[in-house]
Amino acid sequence: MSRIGVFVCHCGLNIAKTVRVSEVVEFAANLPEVVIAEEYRFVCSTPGQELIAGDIKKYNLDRIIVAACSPLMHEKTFRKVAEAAGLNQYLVTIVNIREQCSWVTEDEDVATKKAKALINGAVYRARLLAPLVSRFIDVNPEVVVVGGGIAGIQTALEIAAVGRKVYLVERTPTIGGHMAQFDKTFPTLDCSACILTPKMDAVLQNPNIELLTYCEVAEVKGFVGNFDVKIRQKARYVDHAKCNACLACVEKCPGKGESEFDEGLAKRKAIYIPFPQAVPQKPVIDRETCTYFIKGKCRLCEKICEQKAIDYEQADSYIEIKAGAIVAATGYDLMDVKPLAQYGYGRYPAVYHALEIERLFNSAGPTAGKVVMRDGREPQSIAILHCIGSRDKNNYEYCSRVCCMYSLKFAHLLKEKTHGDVYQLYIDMRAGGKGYEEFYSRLLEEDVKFIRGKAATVTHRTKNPEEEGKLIVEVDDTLTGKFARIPVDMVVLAPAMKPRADAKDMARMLNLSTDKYGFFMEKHPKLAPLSTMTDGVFIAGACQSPKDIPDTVSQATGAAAEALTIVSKAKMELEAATAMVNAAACSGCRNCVTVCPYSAPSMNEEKGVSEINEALCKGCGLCAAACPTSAIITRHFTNEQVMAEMEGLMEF
Amino acid sequence: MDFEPKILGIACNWCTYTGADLAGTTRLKYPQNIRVVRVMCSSRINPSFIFRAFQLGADGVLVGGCHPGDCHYGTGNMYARRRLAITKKMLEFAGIEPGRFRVEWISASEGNRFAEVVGEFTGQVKGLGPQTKLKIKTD
Amino acid sequence: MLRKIEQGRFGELIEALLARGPLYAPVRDDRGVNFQLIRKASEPTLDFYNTLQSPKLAWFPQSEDLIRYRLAKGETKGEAISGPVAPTVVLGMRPWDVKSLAIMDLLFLGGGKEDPYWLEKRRLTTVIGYGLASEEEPDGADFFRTLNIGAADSDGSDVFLLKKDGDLLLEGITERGKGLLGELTFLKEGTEEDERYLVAAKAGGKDRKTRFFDLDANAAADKLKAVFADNTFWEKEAEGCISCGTCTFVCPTCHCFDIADETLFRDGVRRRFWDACMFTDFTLEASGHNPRPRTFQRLRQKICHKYSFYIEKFGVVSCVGCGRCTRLCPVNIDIFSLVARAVNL
Amino acid sequence: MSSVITPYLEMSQAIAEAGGEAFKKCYQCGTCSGTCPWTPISEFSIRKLVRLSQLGLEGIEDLMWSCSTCKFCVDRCPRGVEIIDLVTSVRNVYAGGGLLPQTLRTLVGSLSSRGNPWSGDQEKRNDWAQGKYPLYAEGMEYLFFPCCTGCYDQRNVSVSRATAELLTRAGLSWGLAGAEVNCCGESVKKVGDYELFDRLKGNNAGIFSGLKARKIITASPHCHFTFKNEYGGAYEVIHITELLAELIKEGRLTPKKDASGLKVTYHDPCYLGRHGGIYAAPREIIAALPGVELCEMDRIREGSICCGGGGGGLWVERMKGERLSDFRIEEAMETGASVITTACPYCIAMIDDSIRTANAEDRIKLKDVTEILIDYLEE
Amino acid sequence: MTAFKDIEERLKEKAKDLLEKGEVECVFAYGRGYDERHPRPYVAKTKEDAENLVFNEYCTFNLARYAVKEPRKKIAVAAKGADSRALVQLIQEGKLKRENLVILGIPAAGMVDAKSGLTLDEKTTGAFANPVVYDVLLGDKLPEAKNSPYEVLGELEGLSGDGRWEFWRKEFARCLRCFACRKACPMCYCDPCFMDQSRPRWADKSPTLDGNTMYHLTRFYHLAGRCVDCGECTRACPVDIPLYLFHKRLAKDCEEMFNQAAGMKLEDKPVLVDFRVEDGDEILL
Repeated sequence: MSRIGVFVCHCGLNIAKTVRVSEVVEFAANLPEVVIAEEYRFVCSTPGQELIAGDIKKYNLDRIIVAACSPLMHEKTFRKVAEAAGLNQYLVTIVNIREQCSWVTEDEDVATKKAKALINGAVYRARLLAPLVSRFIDVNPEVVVVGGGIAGIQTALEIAAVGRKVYLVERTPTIGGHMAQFDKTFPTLDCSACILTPKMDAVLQNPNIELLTYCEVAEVKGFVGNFDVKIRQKARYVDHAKCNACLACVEKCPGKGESEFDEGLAKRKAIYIPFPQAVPQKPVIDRETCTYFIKGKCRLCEKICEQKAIDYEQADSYIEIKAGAIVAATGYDLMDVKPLAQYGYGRYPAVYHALEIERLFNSAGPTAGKVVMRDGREPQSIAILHCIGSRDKNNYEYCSRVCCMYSLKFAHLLKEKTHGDVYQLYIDMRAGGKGYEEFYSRLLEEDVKFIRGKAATVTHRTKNPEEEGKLIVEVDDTLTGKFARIPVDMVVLAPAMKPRADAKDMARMLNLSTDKYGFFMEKHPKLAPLSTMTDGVFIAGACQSPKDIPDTVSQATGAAAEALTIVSKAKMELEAATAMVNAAACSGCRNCVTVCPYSAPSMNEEKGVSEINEALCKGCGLCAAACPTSAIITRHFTNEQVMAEMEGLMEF
Repeated sequence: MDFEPKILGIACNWCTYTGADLAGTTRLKYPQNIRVVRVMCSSRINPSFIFRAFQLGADGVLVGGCHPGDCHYGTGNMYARRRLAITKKMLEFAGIEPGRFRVEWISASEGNRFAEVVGEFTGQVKGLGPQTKLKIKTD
Repeated sequence: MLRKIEQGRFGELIEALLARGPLYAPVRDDRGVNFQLIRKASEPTLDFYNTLQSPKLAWFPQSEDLIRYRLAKGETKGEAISGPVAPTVVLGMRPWDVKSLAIMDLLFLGGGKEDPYWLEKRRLTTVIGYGLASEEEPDGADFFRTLNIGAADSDGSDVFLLKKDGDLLLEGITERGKGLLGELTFLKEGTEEDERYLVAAKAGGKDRKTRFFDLDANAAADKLKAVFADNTFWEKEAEGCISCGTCTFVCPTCHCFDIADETLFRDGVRRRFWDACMFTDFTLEASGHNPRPRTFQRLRQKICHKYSFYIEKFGVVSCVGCGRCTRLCPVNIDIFSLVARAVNL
Repeated sequence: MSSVITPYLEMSQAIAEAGGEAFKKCYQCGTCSGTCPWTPISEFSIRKLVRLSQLGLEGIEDLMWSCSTCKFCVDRCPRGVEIIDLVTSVRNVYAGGGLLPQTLRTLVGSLSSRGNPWSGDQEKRNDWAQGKYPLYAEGMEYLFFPCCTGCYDQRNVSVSRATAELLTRAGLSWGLAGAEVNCCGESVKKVGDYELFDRLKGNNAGIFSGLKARKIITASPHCHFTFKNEYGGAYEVIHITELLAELIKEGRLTPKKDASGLKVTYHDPCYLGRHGGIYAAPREIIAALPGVELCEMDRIREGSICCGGGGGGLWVERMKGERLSDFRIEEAMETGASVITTACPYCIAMIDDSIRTANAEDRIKLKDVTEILIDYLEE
Repeated sequence: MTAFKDIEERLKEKAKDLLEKGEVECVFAYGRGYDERHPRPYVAKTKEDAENLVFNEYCTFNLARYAVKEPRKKIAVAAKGADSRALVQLIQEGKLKRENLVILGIPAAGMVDAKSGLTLDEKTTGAFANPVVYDVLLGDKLPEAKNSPYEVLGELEGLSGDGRWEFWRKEFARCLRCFACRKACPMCYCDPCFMDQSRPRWADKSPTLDGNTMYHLTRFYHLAGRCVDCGECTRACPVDIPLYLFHKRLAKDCEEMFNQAAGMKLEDKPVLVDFRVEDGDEILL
């Protein structure tokens, strides 16, 4: 037999106007196990709270029921009152007789009847409530940032700035990401390298940042505050501890490979750093193109290296890191445009994609900044084709957001470097962003030809002498409604930005959900754009959706703040109303393990029963309803509690 | 006097229960036959709760959750949707008027929708008369 | 005292019995024949071999209310339910089923404690036994002869019923039975010839063929005790047993029950209802410990209870060879051959 | 069209209801018109048609009959607009309004009165067979359905004969559809006369189920498309090229005669390729011909250019230089091939016409795949 | 169709072989009962035991029900069509490991329920002729039943709601609570079953009609998307409640709503612990 106290609030007239409070109190007083029922004008007021606290002691109550406003308003208030009076806060039940009773009807009888029923339900349920204590866990103060592009760099620097340790994990030999490949950045046209490389160095110099290049996340275990991240350090065959970055090896190396950084437009050595300003400045050996690894002899680099840093025997190794939070900034891939035969990429050498052209512009690029084509000619006419694969049901339905602007940038640079004619073939010009529209009008004045229509075909089939030796872009100029054939020397495609090819694997490791394309899902599109369904894991940059540098950087900064809100606390409180398994009743059907979005339940194979990691549990109850034997007990919402409340609600 | 049905509501904490509160704060009026049980997520609802509610004499049961995709727990309501769909089919095949059971996705901002649905559903259940089939016979 | 009536006028007999009070008799529905409380004279039938379920439900219903209570403020008030039992007639019980009543009496009345619910019904109920006519063949699953029960034994009945050509013979066995027949004035006197026929039929009943082995109760009791610990034997025998309650629920001599309170809102009843030693939770203790966790242990318990422990306690086998458990076992476990194997091990 | 426009939404509603509602998705990027083979050579703009339908405006009714429903634009459309549905529904609306062009009236007239588009007598339908081949009877494996064009159009009759011959030589159990069948109705549906289509379909479908047909061989990709996608009967629909390729694989037909380096090109019929997804089978057949070299044109397979015969185009009179087939034979001759093959009666009719009007008979020959196969079947 | 006698021979052979080679600890199959018409589930542990195996049209038992009790042992199981689906479903649910199972597939048609004399087919249950997964096939594959197993529902579905309620109320009223249905069911492996629990008490402990109704409805739900239509529950029922009708209906609903049938593919997930965003809200109407 429990000892229940019921407190009914008038809330001034908000409740009392339609609910006959005294009648309700009398009703409550006559219910079994109710020791005392009281009413008060404002139970949430200080005297109201004192009334409750007093009664708890006076009548030595072990349950209290407050019939007032919605629990979403004052549940916390009354829980504090109970705790203060020595009663566990989970033994408080709030009955919502305002929002869902007195405010939604004018009929006194109806309101009073409903108030009684609701209180009766609460009494049924209160009997079965159990005290709960919330537990605290230690939080690991360090953060792992995955991806060394501008997003990852920014996040790492921000976190390091407040003195927290950051691990920056990058899978290529250098940080910098796509931004390092760009020549200029729109709309300001300042040099990408000039603004990026200082940040890259800052990363290198910062004692709080441990830079892990040529590394991949291999496994993530644990939960918010306590992640165990396993990192695979790919074999570099160069001992970076010894290497002094003289790069003599690179000079001597006979091996030749295609430069990933230059999008295959230039060669690189087998032992290489991706580009001059790479961070770190220390080289790696690419097995595929290394003469020694292919033929079994050479070892020139080894001979040349005074530091004896070359180590052909090196193998992949693993690093175990503990962290309180993780930020995923894994970026994007450019869509492969070969399959879109109508644009002739791969078939016609004069067709380029966006990243290739970026490299052509770059003074450190394969052509030392001159815009010359694969055949060595300088193009006198160039067509830039928008929306290649973007806004396209057959490929990617979304708009890649940056293409319009970088196409304008290309147009400007091409004008500057070639004085040729430049055509923009677009569907809609999207220039939303600070200074973007201005940039657009500037380009209009630069005499770029804008053709509103999506290029249909790029062909070599000429119709007349003028077209000889050119590529013909066929398009419906939708503004004149005329079919246009545009003879050009060079075609530049603006392909869709798509999720990383292995985004799904990363998502699986971090227990993130992805949208239908493979971009990481944010917890809420508006109110929690950087958080994810997994507490302690945040996302920034193009891994969430296509975005430009300004948006990426601001997201990165935000993600840093999000991560800090977690690791800046020494301990964190865990949800108390979590689920637990009554092993005696578990039949080992695995339903809970299968359905839980937080992987809180797991199977204890040798006992044949499931177990719940309460640190991961959010208390939603999904598993409890999936459990055929009610072995799972969702604290504070147990089957008995819910059904008892139902019984009380249905009695009168 | 004419028949006043007992309706049990089961609402998820994050969307529908909050939506119901909003209906109150905006002082919308709707029939008071409904009595709402608050659970954290529509996925907490075990179909046996629904059967039980009818055994306890509910004339109608209304379940409310977040719109698919907006679940506070990500995918809870996706599972709930399947479970409750089956529940509906079961009631229908057992011969209990399917009109007595309804699932609605009502967000925290849809106070008016809540009032609307409850009004509509209450009317519908009234039309069906007292639920005697599953109700436990006491005597 | 012997009376008779044309089979064609069976309805009149039922009318008359109905007029005197509650009547249980075999009724055929789409799934077979079972004892039911009769509402219309047209319902009962005598054209059946045996009922699917045993008639024990007339004395020991599957569910019986004991106490009604209300959880009120303060203490809980309850009142015992002892509904008055009207004088009742059960018509059409086969001899082996009639025998089961005596076996059950030993437990409910003879165990030193009397069960008021059983006692009351036994006191007020008239049993009309129904012999197996010579032209009717026993079912292949039956083995009542092994338990030395005749197909036309009348002992245990108050009135004994037997088909003869177009007639039904009714013999008054007990005083109560004779009294009843006396009041049924529309019955005709039985003739000498009927008399002789009846005697012959009873004697013939002893020679009817069912599955048989020579069963010495006490020897069997000891033998089973000896075999008790032979797990391999019992495991093999229990192979396929799904430990459902079918065999016990259809058995005329199984008598285990459970008691539970059923509360709705704040009103409740305390009931007793059939339980089965084959259920996994039959011996489950509050601590969570279960002394009979394995299927074979439960099957062993059932067999030994009937063919060993009961004999020890009351001197008789707690089985009448009606074959119901064998006929209805979902996995065709057969108590007869099981016991035979055990005894001849 | 006056220079001031007011959207006429009832009209766009009507088009939507006729099945063209897909136009709502269009964002006017011009991919369709940029892809459409008609755009470079005529005033017709499929994009404009979509635009006008969106606003329910007139101004293109005379041009829209150009569309030969070749599906090129549909495959490329980034919005997944079912442009062909739109075209047919617009036509349906206009045809309903009695705006059917004269040439197409004869087509529709002949179809409704004689059940075929060539004004041929119903009972003469199977005359081409000269009584050599059995009629289909229950129990036979294949029912052969030669397109009306294959029955009445002189050039195509020889194709039908070649086909029938091949089926016989392969020793298949097959029979002809009786003379009571009629046109599959594909063209008339695309012309917008749904009612007449349903009539034709009803008659054929009735006959097929009456015959308990299990496998239907079609000579025309248009019949193939229609039986497969519009009839939905309980029978398998096979295009002749699929069957022949299979027979060659199984060795039931083996081309032996050496073509000694004959250069052949192949034109993908839109309804066999883009509509039917069949690109490999005809090429496999050609590849099986000893000494034949397949010289592909520039625009093939998914990117093939239409002959102009689809969507009623076969019955529309066009000036020289406005016939797609004219361009197609030029492209064919550029490959250096001396024979252009294809596998569709409409393409045959169109290309044959172009070759003759261009007096190119001596430079390039036209053969149906069945014809060339039979040519080199035996020594 | 391979004669039952031949299947019996091959069954013995294979069982002997497996036990001899020690590839399995035991073989779950059928043995002789108290007469021809009443075979029994039988576990052969030695090659001598294998001699006692039988197979005839009365061997209806779904042995998956026993296999699931031996999750760790390496065992062989004789499985007809529906039985194999049960095994697949149990593997999906992680109760059995494929690698621990040697499935002796038995294509069988014309099996007979000795009690009712009814043949197992589309009109009753276990119409599924061929095992979906097996290691050896003990007979030639058979043509699958051509009629939908759901046609039998027509009559009941034709009734009004009240009619159906009357029907089920009558049936549930017969229920003895012997629990043979759940005990015979290969999918009812829960121990304890929700019915054996007192906290919460999902249904009256005593055999009331309301309690029976709650028991059966809840059990039907627990089997939704999992029932393989083997019919054991219905055959086991001593009072012949046609439980299979409700199970079939839910199977049909699952196929229509989630287009997945129970126990057909090893890689499937049980439909009620799975979802698709595209499920759509129509299914709730």
